[in-house]
Amino acid sequence: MSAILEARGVTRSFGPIKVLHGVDFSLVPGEVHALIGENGAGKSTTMKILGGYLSPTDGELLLDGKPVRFADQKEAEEAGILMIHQEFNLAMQLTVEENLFLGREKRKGLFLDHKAMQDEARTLLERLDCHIDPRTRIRDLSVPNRQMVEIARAIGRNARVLIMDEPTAVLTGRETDVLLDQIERLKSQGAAILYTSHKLDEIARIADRVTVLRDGAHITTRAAEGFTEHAMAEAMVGRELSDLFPAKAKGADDVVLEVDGLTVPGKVRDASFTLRRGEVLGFAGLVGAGRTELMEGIVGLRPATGSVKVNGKAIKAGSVLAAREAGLVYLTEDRKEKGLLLGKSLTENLTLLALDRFGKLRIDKGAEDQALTKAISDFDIRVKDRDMVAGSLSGGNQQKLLLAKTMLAEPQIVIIDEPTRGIDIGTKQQIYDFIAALAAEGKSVIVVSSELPEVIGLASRVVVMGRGHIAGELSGEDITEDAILRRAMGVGELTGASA
Amino acid sequence: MPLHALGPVLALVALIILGASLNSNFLSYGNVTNVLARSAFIGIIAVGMTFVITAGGIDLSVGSMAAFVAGVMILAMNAMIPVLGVGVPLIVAGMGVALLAGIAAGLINGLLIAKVGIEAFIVTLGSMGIYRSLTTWLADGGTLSLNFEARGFYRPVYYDGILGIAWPIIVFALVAILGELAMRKTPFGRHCAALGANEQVAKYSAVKVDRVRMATYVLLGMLVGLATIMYVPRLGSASGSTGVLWELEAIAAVIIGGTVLKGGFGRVWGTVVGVLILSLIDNILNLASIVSPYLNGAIQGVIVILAVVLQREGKSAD
Amino acid sequence: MPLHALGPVLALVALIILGASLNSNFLSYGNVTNVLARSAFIGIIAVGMTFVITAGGIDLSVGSMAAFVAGVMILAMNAMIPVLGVGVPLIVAGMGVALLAGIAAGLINGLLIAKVGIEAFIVTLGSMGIYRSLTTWLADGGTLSLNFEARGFYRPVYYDGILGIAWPIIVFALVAILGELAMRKTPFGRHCAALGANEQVAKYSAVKVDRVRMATYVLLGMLVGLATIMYVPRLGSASGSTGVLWELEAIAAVIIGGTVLKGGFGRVWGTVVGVLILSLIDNILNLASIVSPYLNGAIQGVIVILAVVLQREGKSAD
Amino acid sequence: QDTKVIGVAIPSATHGFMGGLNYHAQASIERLEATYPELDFVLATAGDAGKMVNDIEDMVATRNISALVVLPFESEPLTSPVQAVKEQGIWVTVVDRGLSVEGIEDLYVAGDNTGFGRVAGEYFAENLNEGDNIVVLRGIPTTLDNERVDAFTAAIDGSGINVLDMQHGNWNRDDAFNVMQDFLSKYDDIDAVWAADDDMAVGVLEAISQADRSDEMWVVGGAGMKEIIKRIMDGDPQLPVNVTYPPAQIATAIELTALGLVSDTPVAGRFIIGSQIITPENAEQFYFPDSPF
Ligand SMILES: Nc1ncnc2c1ncn2[C@@H]1O[C@H](COP(=O)(O)OP(=O)(O)OP(=O)(O)O)[C@@H](O)[C@H]1O
Ligand SMILES: Nc1ncnc2c1ncn2[C@@H]1O[C@H](COP(=O)(O)OP(=O)(O)OP(=O)(O)O)[C@@H](O)[C@H]1O
Ligand SMILES: [Mg+2]
Ligand SMILES: [Mg+2]
Repeated sequence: MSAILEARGVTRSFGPIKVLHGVDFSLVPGEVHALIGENGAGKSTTMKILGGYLSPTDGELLLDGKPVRFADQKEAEEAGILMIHQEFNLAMQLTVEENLFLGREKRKGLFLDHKAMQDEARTLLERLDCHIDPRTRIRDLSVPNRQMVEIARAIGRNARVLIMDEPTAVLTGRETDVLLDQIERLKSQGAAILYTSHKLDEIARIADRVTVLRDGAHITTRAAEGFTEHAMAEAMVGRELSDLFPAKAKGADDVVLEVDGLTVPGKVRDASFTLRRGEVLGFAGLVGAGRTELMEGIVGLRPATGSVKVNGKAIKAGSVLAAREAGLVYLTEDRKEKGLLLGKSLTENLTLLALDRFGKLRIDKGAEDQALTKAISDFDIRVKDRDMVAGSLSGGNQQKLLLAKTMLAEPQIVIIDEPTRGIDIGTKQQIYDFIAALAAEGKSVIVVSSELPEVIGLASRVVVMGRGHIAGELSGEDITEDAILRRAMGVGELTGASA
Repeated sequence: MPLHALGPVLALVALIILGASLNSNFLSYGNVTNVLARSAFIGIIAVGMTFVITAGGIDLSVGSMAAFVAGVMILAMNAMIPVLGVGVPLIVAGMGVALLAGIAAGLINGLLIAKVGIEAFIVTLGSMGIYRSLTTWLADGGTLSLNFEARGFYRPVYYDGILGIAWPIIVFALVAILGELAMRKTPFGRHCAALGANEQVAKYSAVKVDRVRMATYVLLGMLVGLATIMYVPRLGSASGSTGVLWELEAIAAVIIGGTVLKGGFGRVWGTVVGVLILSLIDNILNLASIVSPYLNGAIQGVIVILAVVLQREGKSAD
Repeated sequence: MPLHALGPVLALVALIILGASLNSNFLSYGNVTNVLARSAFIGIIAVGMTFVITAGGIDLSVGSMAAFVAGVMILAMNAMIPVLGVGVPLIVAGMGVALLAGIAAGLINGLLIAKVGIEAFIVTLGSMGIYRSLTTWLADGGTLSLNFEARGFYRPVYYDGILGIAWPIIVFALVAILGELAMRKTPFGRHCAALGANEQVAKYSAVKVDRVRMATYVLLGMLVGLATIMYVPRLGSASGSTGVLWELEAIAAVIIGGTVLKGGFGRVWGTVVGVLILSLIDNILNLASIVSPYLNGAIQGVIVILAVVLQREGKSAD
Repeated sequence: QDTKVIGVAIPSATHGFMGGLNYHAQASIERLEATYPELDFVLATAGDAGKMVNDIEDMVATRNISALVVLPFESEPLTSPVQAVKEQGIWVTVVDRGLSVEGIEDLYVAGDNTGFGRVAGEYFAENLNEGDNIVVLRGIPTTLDNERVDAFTAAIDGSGINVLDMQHGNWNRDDAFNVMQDFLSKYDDIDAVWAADDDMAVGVLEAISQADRSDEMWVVGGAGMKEIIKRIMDGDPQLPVNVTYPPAQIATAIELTALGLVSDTPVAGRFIIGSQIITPENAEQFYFPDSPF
C-alpha cells in the first residue's frame, strides 16, 4: 500500500543544537506504526514535525506522495493529520467541552450549539469509557482524566493520520485497554497511526511496524512481528539490558512514618498505614482511588485531618516546609502544572525545593552549578545545553529533572507519585536501581504507581486503595496483579479469606 | 451556579438596601434613571474591557481615548454644520465619526500589541498619554464645545428615551446583552477565554490568536466610540480632563464582576453588576452626606474591597 | 546577555545623547544631580514594585500610600517637637514613624491579598482611595506642613550629600544594589520568581507562598516609607495631591525595565533604567521646549512605547 | 416649619486653592447650619465634570434642593445640566467660573481671572526693565489657566520683558519644583518668575534656593496662601507681592444664597471679587492663620 505521510531525511535543530539527523520513514493507511527510542531520542520532535507544529530544518515531508510544507498546525489538521501531545495541550480554566471543540466549535447560526457539542463530548468520552461531565473544568480533573480528554479530542476528528505521543504514560491498565481498542477500531477504518510509548508491551500488542530512533538518528524500521520487547529495548538503548527490577530490600523494624486516621475532605477517608526504615512501600489502586490526594494530605499540600508522625514526632499540619524539614518529601504526578517551572532554567528548577541548602542569605551559584552537573550525571538527564529552560527538555528528561530536584532535598522518606511516567526502559532500570539503593541506605520510599508491574517489582509491601479508602495491604508472595485488582475493585476479601 | 459567584450580586443588593433605607427617594424613578444612565458610559466601555481582560490583555487608554474621540467628534460636527445643517444627518455623521475614531484607536492599540508584540500595559499606557495630550492640544488647553444649536438638537439622545427608559440605558442594556451572548454563546468568546487561559493551547487549536487579540481591542475601541456618542449629548463638550480615571473604573468593574485579571475567564453580567456597584457607591454617598467629603474616597475603597470579599468567600474551601 | 535584554539601556543611551545634543547644560553636574535626585522617590518605590510584580502581584496604592505616610510623618514630627526639640532625635523619630507606617500599610495590603485571598488589583485600588482620602482628611483639604524650624534642620537630607552626591541618590543607589542582589542572589528573589511563574509549583516545592507574597508587599511598604523619608525634606509638606500617579509611573518603570507584568521574571537593574528613562523624558521636554507643552504627554507616550519596542525586537525571531 | 436644602457642588481638594475652597465651604456650612436650623446642606466634591453633573442630578432627584451653589468644574459641560436645574425652579448660584450661557444663574459670585493675570502682569511691567528675563509656570491646562495667562501676557506686552519659557506646573508643588529646576539648568539669567499660584511658588522657591540663585530673581505666586502672605508681611525680598484670588468667595456665595432663602433680602446679581495686589503694607488684612490654605 502506498504511504499517506512520509518523512525523508528530516532534520531539526534548535539554535545551534541538532536534535534530529535525517529521519526517514513512512506511514501507510491501516497500520499502527510505533516510534520508539530513549528519552530525548527525538520522538516528540519527529511527531511535532509530522503534525505541523514544528517545521523541519532540512529534508521533506510527503503527503500522498507529494511534497508538503505545513505552514502551521491548522494546515496539517486540514490534511487530516492530528496529534495527541505528550504534554497536555489543554486550557486549564476551560471546561472539557470547550477544550474538545476549541478552534472548531459547532454553531447554530451565529451562536454556539452547546447541546450538540455537549452531546458529542459525552459520546466521545463514553466511547473511551470515561465518565466525566463535559462541563467540568480541566483543572478540576485528575491527570488521567485530562489525558482522556486529550485523546477524545483527537479521535473525535476523524483523522487520516493520528499521531499519539505517549498517550498511555499517565493511564492505568484499564484505560490503556480502552484506548488500544479504539486504536484497533480506527486502524480498521483505514487510519494510519503513529504511536509512541515507553511501555514496550503495548508496542508489541498493537504495532504493525516499529521505527527505532537513537540520539536523533534513524536506526531501523522493521515489522513488529518477531520483534521482542527485549530486542526493542536493546535496539533503543544500544546495549545489553539486564533484569529490570533489582532485588527487594526488606526494611528494618523501626517505623519512620506513621499515618493515622488521615481524612482529606471529599477525597480520602480515614487512611492509616505505617512505613518502616529502609522499606519500599507500594501504593496501588485504580484511577481516582485517591492515592494522590492521600499523599498530598500527608505532606501538607491539602487540608487534612488525622495525624502524621515522622520518627514518632507529629509534623505541623498544612506545611510542606515542615514536612520537608522533617525529612518527608513528595514528588508530584503532575510535572507540568505542579512539578517544574517550564520557563525557568534547569538550575532554578533543580534547587527550588532545597534552596536553603545553597545558602540562607546568598545563593551559592557555584554549588548550584555543581549540583546540576551531579544531577545530570546521576540521573542521566540528556541535556544539550545547560542554559536551556526546563520546558525544552524532552518529556522523560523533565521527569528525571523532577526526580533530581526531589532528591536534592536529601529526604529520609520520599513519596514518589508515578515515578517513571514517560521514562524510557533503560532509564527506568536506573531509577529502579536508584530506589533500591535509597532503601538500602536506610531511606524509606513510597511508590505510588498505576503500573502494576512496577509496584509488584519494587515494593516489599503494597497498600491498595479503592474509592478513597485503604482497601487492603499485601506483602511478600501475596503481591500479585490479581490480588491487587480484586482489592482495588472492592472484591479483595474473598481471596484474602482463602489465602 | 456556585454561591460565591453571586458575591457581586449580594454586594449590589446590600447597597440597594442601604440606599433605600437612607433616603426615600433612592428608589424613585428619577434617581434610578439617573444612576443607570450615567453608568452607561463606563458600563459600555467595561463590557468591552471584559473581553480584553478575558483574553489576557489590559487597556489603560480607554478614558483618554474617550476624551479624544469626543473631541474629534465635536470638531467634526462643528465643521460639518455649514454643509449638513443642524439635523439628523449631522448627528448621524457625528456618530459615524465617533465610531470610526474609536475603531481606529482600538486598531492601533491592537496592532501594536498583537502584531508588534509589545506588552499591552505599555502600549496602552503610552496611548493614554498620547490621546490625553492630543485632546488638550486640540482644545488648546481649554474645552472643545459642540455648537450650541447642534447640542440642543443632540441632547435628547442622552435625556430622552422610549417608554420612559432613557436612551443610554437602552444602549447599555443592549450592549450588555450582546456582550453576554458573545462571551458565552459564540466562538469568539470562547477563543478569548482560551487565549487568556493559555495562548499556546489556543494557537495549537487553530485559534487565530493574533486576530482574536486584535479583535478585542478593536471591539473595545468601538465601544468607547459608542460610549462617546452617549456622552457628548450630555455635556456637549470635551477637554483634557474628560474621562480621567475611567480606565481604572472600568477595570475595577470588570474585576469586581468576577472576571480574572490574568485572563482566561470572563463574565459580562458580572461586569454590569460591578459598574452598578461603583455608580451606586457615589450615589449613596451623595444621598447620605453623613461624612466629611474628604472621606468619600476611603468609603468607596472599603466598599469595593468588601464587594470582592463577599465573592471570594468560597476560596479557602478549595 | 541576549541583545534584546539591552533594549532599555539602548533607549536610555539614546535619550542621553538626545538630551546632550539639545542642551549643553544637560550633562552638567547640576542637571544630572537634579534628575537623579528626583528619580529617587519613584525609583525606590519601583524597586519594591519589581518584587511585587515578579511574584505575580500588583500594587496601585503606592502613590497615595506615600502621601499618607508623609502626612503621618509630618504630623508626628510636629507633635514630637515639644518633647524632642528640633534636632537629630526628632529626625530619627520621624524616620522611624515613616518606616513603621509604610510597613504597616504594606502589611495590611499583604494580609488582604495573601491571607484573605482578594485580588491584588482590587485591594490596592481600594487602599489607594483610602490612603488618598485619609491624607486629604488629615490635611483638612489643604497641605500638611512640617514645622518651619524642623524643616530647615531636615532639609539637608534631600539637598546635601557626601562627596558631592546627594543623599537621595545615594539611598536610591543602595536600594537598587541591594534589590538587585536580593532578586538574583537570595532565596527570596528566587521564591518571588517561582511564585509568579507558577504558584502551584512553588507550593509543591515547599515555598511558603503566602509568606513570600506578603513579604513583597511589606517590603514595598517599607520602601514607600523610605522614599517618603527622602521626599519630606524636599518641600516639607504633604497634601492630597502628593504622589498622584506615582503608582502608574512605578509600574511603567518596572515593565519598561523588562520585568514581566504577569510575574515570574523580574529585573531590578532594568527597573532602575526604566525610572531613569521616565525622568529623563520629562527633563528633556523641559530643557528642549521645542513643542507645545500640551503635547508633552504625547511625546512621553511615544517614547515609552519606543523604549519597549527596542526591547521586544528579538520577539518575532522565536 | 419646612427645612430647605441647599446643594453645594465644588471640585475636590486636589490642590492648595481648591483645598482652601473646600475648607471655606465646609466652615460656612457648619456656621450656617448652626445659625439657621431650618436649613440643610448637601456638599458634594467632584474630581471631574461628569461626576459633578452626577452630584447635581442626585441632589435634585433625591434631596429636593431649593438652591444650588456650584463652582463649575468646567464651564461648558456644566452649562446645560445647571440650566436644567434652573428650569425646575431651583435657585442657582454660580461661583468663580461662569457658565457658557449668560443669564442662567440667579447669583454670580466670582474671582476675577483676567484681573488675576493682569494685576500680576502690571507688577512685572512696572518693576522690570526692558530686556529682563522671566519664566512662567502654568496651571493644569484649562480655560481658566488660559484666561489668566493671556491677561498676564497682554499686561506685559510692550514692556520689553522677555518670557523665556512657559511650562505647566499643574498647580502642584512637586511638578513646579521639577519644572523650575529644569528652567534653572536651562537659563543662566532669570530676573523674575510668575508662578501664578502659591503652591507652585513653594516648589519654585525651593528649586531656586537649591540652586543658590535666590538673590538673582523674585517670585510672584497667587491666591494668597497663608505661608506666603506671612513672608510678604515679613518683607521677604524674594516674594515682593502676591495677587489675591480668594478661596473664601465660596463662603460668600453660600452665605448669600442662604440669606436669600431664609429672608426676603434681595441677593440676586453679580459679585465680582476683584483681584488685589498684596504688598508688605496691606498683607496683614489677608492673613488667616487658621485656614488650611
Ligand atoms: N524547544 C526546544 N529547544 C531546545 N531543545 C529542544 C526543544 N525541544 C526539544 N529539544 C531537545 O530535542 C531533543 C529531542 O527531544 P524530544 O522531545 O523529541 O525527545 P523524545 O524522544 O520525545 O523524548 P521523551 O521520551 O523523553 O519524550 C531533546 O534533547 C530535547 O532537549
Ligand atoms: N484538583 C482537583 N479538584 C477536584 N477534584 C479532583 C482534583 N484532582 C483530582 N480530583 C478528583 O479526585 C479523585 C481522585 O483523584 P486521582 O485520580 O488523582 O486519584 P489517584 O488515586 O491519585 O489516581 P491516580 O494516581 O491514578 O491518578 C478523582 O475523582 C478526581 O477526579
Ligand atoms: Mg517525547
Ligand atoms: Mg494520582
